[in-house]
Amino acid sequence: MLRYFLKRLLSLALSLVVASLVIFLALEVVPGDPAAYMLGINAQEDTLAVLRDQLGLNGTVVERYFAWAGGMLRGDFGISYTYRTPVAEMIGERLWISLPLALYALVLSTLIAFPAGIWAASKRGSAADVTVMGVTQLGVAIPNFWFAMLMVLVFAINLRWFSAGGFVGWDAGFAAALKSLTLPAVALALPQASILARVMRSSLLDTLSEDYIRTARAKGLSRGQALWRHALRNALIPVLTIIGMQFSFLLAGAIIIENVFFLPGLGRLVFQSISARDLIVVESVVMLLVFAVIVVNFAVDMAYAVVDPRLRTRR
Amino acid sequence: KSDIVVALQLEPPHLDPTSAAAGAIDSVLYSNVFEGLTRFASDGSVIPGLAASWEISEDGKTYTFHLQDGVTFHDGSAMDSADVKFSLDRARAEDSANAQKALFDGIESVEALDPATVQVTLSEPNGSFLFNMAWGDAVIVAPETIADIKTAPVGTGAFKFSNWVQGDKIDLEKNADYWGAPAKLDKVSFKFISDPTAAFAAVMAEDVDAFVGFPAPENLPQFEADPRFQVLVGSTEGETILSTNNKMPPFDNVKVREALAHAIDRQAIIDGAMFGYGTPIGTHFAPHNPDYVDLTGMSGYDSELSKKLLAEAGFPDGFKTTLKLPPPSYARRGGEIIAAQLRAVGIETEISNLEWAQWLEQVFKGKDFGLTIVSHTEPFDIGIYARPDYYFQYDNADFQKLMADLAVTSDPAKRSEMLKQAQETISKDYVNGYLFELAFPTVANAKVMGLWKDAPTQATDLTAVYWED
Amino acid sequence: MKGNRNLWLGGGLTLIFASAALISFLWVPYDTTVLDIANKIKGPSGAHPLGTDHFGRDILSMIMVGARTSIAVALVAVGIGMGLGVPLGLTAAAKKGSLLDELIMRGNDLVFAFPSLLIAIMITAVFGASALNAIIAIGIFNIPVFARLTRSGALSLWTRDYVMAARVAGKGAARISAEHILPNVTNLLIVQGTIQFSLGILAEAGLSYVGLGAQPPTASWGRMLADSQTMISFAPHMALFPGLAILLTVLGLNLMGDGLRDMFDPKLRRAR
Amino acid sequence: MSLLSIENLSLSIHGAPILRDVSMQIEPGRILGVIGESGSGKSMTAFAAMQLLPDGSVCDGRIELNGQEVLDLGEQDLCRMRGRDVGMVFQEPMTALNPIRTIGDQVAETILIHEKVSRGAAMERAAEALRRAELPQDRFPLSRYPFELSGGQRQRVVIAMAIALRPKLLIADEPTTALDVTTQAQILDLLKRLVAEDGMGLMLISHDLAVVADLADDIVIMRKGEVVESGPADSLFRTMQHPYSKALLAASTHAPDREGAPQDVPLLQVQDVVRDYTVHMRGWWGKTTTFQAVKGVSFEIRKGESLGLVGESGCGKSTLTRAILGLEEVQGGSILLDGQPVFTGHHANRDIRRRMQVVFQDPYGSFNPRWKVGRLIAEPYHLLEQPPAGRAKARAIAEALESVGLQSEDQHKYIHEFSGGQRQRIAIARALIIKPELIILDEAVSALDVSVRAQVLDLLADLGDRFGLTYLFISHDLSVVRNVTDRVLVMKAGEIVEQGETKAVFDAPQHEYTKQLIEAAPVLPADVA
Ligand SMILES: Nc1ncnc2c1ncn2[C@@H]1O[C@H](COP(=O)(O)OP(=O)(O)OP(=O)(O)O)[C@@H](O)[C@H]1O
Ligand SMILES: Nc1ncnc2c1ncn2[C@@H]1O[C@H](COP(=O)(O)OP(=O)(O)OP(=O)(O)O)[C@@H](O)[C@H]1O
Ligand SMILES: [Mg+2]
Ligand SMILES: [Mg+2]
Repeated sequence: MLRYFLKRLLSLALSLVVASLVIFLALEVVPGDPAAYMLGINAQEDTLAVLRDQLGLNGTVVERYFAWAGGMLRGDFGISYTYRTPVAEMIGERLWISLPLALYALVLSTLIAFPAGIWAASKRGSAADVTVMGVTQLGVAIPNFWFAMLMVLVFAINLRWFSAGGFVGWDAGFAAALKSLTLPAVALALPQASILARVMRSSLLDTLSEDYIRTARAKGLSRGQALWRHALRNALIPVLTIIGMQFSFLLAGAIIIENVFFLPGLGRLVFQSISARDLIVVESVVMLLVFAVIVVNFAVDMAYAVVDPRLRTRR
Repeated sequence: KSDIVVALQLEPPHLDPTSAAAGAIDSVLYSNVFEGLTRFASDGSVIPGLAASWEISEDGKTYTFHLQDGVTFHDGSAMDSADVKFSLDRARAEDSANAQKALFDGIESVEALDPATVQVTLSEPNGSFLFNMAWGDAVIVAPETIADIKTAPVGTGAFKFSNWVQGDKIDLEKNADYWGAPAKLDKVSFKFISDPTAAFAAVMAEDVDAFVGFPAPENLPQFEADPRFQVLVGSTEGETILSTNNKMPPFDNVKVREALAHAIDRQAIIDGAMFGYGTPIGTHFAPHNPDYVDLTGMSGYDSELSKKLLAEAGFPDGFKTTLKLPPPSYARRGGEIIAAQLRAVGIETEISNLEWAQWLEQVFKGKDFGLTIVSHTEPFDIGIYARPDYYFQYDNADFQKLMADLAVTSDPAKRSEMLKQAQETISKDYVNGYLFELAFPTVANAKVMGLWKDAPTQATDLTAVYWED
Repeated sequence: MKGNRNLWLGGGLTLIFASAALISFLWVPYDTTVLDIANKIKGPSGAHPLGTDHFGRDILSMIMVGARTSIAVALVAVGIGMGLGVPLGLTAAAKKGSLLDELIMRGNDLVFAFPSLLIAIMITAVFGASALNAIIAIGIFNIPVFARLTRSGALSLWTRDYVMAARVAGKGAARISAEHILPNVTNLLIVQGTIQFSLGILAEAGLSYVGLGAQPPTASWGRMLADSQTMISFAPHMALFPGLAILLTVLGLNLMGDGLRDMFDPKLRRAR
Repeated sequence: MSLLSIENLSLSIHGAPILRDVSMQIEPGRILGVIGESGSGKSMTAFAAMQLLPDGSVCDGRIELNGQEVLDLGEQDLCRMRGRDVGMVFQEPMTALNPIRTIGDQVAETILIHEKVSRGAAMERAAEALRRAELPQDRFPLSRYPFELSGGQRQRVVIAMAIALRPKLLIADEPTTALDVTTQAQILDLLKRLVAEDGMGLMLISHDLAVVADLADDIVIMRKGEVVESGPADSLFRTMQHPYSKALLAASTHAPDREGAPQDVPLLQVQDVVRDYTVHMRGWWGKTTTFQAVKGVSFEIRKGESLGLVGESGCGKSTLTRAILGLEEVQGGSILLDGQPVFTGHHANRDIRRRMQVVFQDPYGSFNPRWKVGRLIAEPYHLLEQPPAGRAKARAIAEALESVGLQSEDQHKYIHEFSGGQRQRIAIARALIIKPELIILDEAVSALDVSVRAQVLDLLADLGDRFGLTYLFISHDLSVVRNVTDRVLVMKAGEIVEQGETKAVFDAPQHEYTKQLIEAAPVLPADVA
């Protein structure tokens, strides 16, 4: 177990180093001068030069990489070119929206997908199964921004149950904050829930056809008992993988949704920063997202070991 | 009700109006938080600001400003001539990051004669000096608070800055010690909603009380039909033009440019891209300006004429060029329409949609474009045609001389005459395709009073706004 | 039975849109490059069965031409993913446990770790928005999908006796991969291909929606949706029809994928 | 009164008839053996008794268990019956247990499902059941996971599970097929003992006549969903009537005739061969350990000889095959074919390699399902510098097919269009096509039904005579090896522990392990065979 853990940890660290290199180099080639963007149409050359110096845009690539990567290790993500505030602070603030949103969507999709998937699998071939499968097919096929648009039209403009967007802030109370995240979370959760329900179902069906289910039935367990006691935990492994992968989609895939609902989250920050050539923010956010994905997948791997004892000693 | 939520499309990158081009900074802070010696009134005229009055010397080179009494910054310190000198000197300094440094070009010296009097000496007379001083880039700041201006701006306005949730909103609150007529609202929130759909939804769901510079003209009729809302469609200083690279063949041929002008159906563009909002223009001048000449007749829509001109210029089968479009919808939609119209006379355009950063890089700095569409929102900016290195690269010695003369002319009648001549010159040279003057739509709750209708500068002056019962 | 139903339904839907795309090369009801501002935003009528858009173009014609873009982008992106991913997966499987295998698989993980939409936005920001760049961006993220799938499929095949028989016949790893492994993972690849194809269509729509996909005057479903979104409250047909086109095509492809999976092998493990 | 009485049972699945008029009885304390070829309906009969049939099954007839009519019971009553009155043991010990729950847990579950007892008490009894299944607590605590046990041990857990509540009837469906002979013998002994101790009825399903003959009191022979013959074991073999039963018996004991005698010239010489596997135990940056699969093996095969190689699963037989074929380099020793090394300078020696071919166990898995038979059997041509092409190739393919008793037209078919026996013929045709001298048969008949196996063995003997072939015959099935080989090697854990004339080794084994092996191998009663 410890060896397995250490091995995974090392490959995690290596991945992060490679990722940081890739991100930094990729953004080095982005054309566009943040200083020019900030000063606009009538700026003069010398003004630009002054600003570029202030921003630390002069210096070799290697120097700048180590300055950036080294800073990040110390938790110092640098200063935003446009906002002129520490990037770490900005990200920290945005995370208070993006992270709860992603978690909210994840919880929603899990709450929908698990029962739906289990129900469909246990009633394989029935009308219930066909319905769940049909709905999830639609859920996967609907572009989520389109769905979000429709939801705003119905729930915010016509029914006025929710506000059309924006975030009231955590100061407004937990319930109010959650309410203002509900429509975006549903928009994010729908396709994820559909995928998850489908994976849950097919994984359960796979495990239900395993020999040990027959063994369990021969012991006198009913179909339902066999499903809950024996199939479910075994079926969880592919489901966990998907949940791990979804987390990254939820963090980053929120870009469009955050735009539709004008939420000041990470997605919108990075989208704006790309157009403003605020590369240091882009680099840091991408790095953070990659870090999050890698760590989440690491956690998922570790979760496998909890679910599946074989992984604790093998490898 | 004494608070208001005002939505804007763009969020300021920071809060120092004197060191960035971003109009969004002025949209929030101009006149609300920061004031200059002079200021724009809602109709665009220049009126006294922190300078209660002034004298201009005979030769037009020396301006003596008498400052208002009892003006204090939001931190409690008094605003005096030293602050004015600091502000102007800072803006024109060698290492200044002021985006409109040209405004201060003619200043030779700034002298604080006494705490309430400032004397500015110009190297040569400048008819637009008072106008220049009204810009957001020329507001008066205090040396004590300059270090934190980008995040915690301290000005003299009727509102003071209270809070900024980046990416979301900026809050202002009433300045109880304001020297002039106090603001009627206690609290103001600026919310930033860039997506047009989100903007529509936010107004419809009454999440915001007003949207200044509403980005989707197609939605305005709906708001107009809804008694909950009022729609103010004002004028702007934004001449929306089909900028043409005058140095790039075949656009270096005036015949080609003329053909271009006749190929364009302005009304179709205004209808199609702006849903009818916008005033056709035939030259680079704001139609609401008293000196404006209607020259749209010179470039009337006539595709047959256009084809003929192309043939005469040696392009009977048309040619191919690029059309580079910045993000605003007037450019994106207008671009599609223009591309279709040009195709009808044989000109094929390859459209590329650019972000502002790319547009600045490729078009504005790199001059790597055939055509582009952009709205020039700076007030009174016909002077750009006198700059041969400006991105559309119009080089006409006569015009340059005209502008040089204009700068030193202060007789209003003469100035008016010269301005008309300037408008005609560029129109006759078909420098760019002149499309329309951008409309400035504001959608607000029907009970909100005192909002500016027009946008003589990028400002959301809320000092006079109040709620009707 | 059910597999066939999926296959027929999905195949039918896909066929409708594929043939719409093909027909559009020869004939469309109206030329989509000609604008008719006077006739803008008209609801469905005899002359325009699906109405007109904000430039007065015929929406039916736009959807037909847009199908071309969506299908082309998704198809090429899947092609890139397969073209690079399959050889990588075959190599990794052939050299299982070697450093090369490790490198390929870790590389895949790394690509997976990058938020795909974000990278697509960055690519288009760097090289400019265009259908081609959208293809590349979508294609890159297809590579690890196919590499992983191919590797796992190939690994189980490498333990088969017929691979051993080929080795007894003196064949090398490359030849075995090409002659024995590849043909036997094609089922897997086809099924995953249809799924990635549908994801590609969705991704293209998403990119076009934020203005980074195909550029005008090329018609694209995503851009039609983006154009229509502010008008949805008074011209719902402008958003409805392209939205349905995306939905039905993606649905069709997914159903077809399911159907093919059932047809090839009911016990085939879902690969992701 | 019988414990289980099945009368005129018919079964169809989705309309397809599976069983027809099946009848059988089991008395308490007696063992009923059910034999028959693969697909004859043995398992379905068992499942019907438990009512664990696949979806879409329709039963007709009577199944009376312990006085209750099973077909009339509701699902709840069935659940109460399963596990308490009837226990069941399945064929595949590797997959019959839930991999992520401890064995104690899984055994105790049987008890918890049926009786209101505390978890602790159930665990106590689970330990007891495991002990009866010869898994003592000191070596196999309840907290073990299935993956920590060997196949035989897992099968014991399944048995413990089935007997935890001392059911009146135990159904064992091919309980030993996946196990090697020694383990098989232990499991069968265990079952026998449990029947004797508890007076339980046992239904033992197998396709192996010898296994059943060894154990059963009564025997039922099935074929294509029907019972063709039944009766008490001791008399059935002598009195059986049905031609199928007779054929089955004949095939089980079939010994093909070989005429040609081996020449006294060595063809293959294997000397002190060592094969190490590098095992990546500690990740790719850490240390690796080596595992010696073959530990200094030496032997010879003479021209025209048929040499057997027997030993338990995992003892290194296949590894040795790969080394001989030059597919893998060995770490020590030498392998010479006709005096020339099969491996020279890190590369297989093509000249040598084309003189050997191999036939594998799995008649389906050894063919690429997407190739036509013609292309499949021509694959070894890759070894030749100038393989025949065009007409010559077509003729060679036709010849190869005909020599194994197939038609030349068959080359245009796909492999799935053939039966198991035909597929194995095609595998042999593929091995023959380049006219090798040595053919290695790695478990080549293990997957075949007895009757098909007999045909293939005859074919091999015939071809051996016609083409003067030399065979290395690898199997864990001692009875086959005994019938077809001249000499035999016994391998254990990578070493050859005994070798000699087949008859001598089998009649008078010297090594302890050989003795065990022969002891364990089930054989038909001498008077029958
Ligand atoms: N789930 C199923 N659906 C339809 N037919 C089935 C199903 N399972 C088995 N059969 C068929 O039922 C018949 C009897 O199968 P059964 O498993 O009882 O054979 P068996 O005698 O146990 O063979 P083996 O020795 O291979 O285990 C076979 O023809 C098989 O194809
Ligand atoms: N590639 C490998 N890496 C590590 N160990 C291996 C490898 N291949 C085989 N082994 C090990 O070598 C030993 C011998 O394996 P081999 O396949 O030769 O056994 P076998 O006698 O043919 O068994 P069976 O009867 O099951 O086919 C086994 O313990 C096996 O686990
Ligand atoms: Mg069976
Ligand atoms: Mg083997």
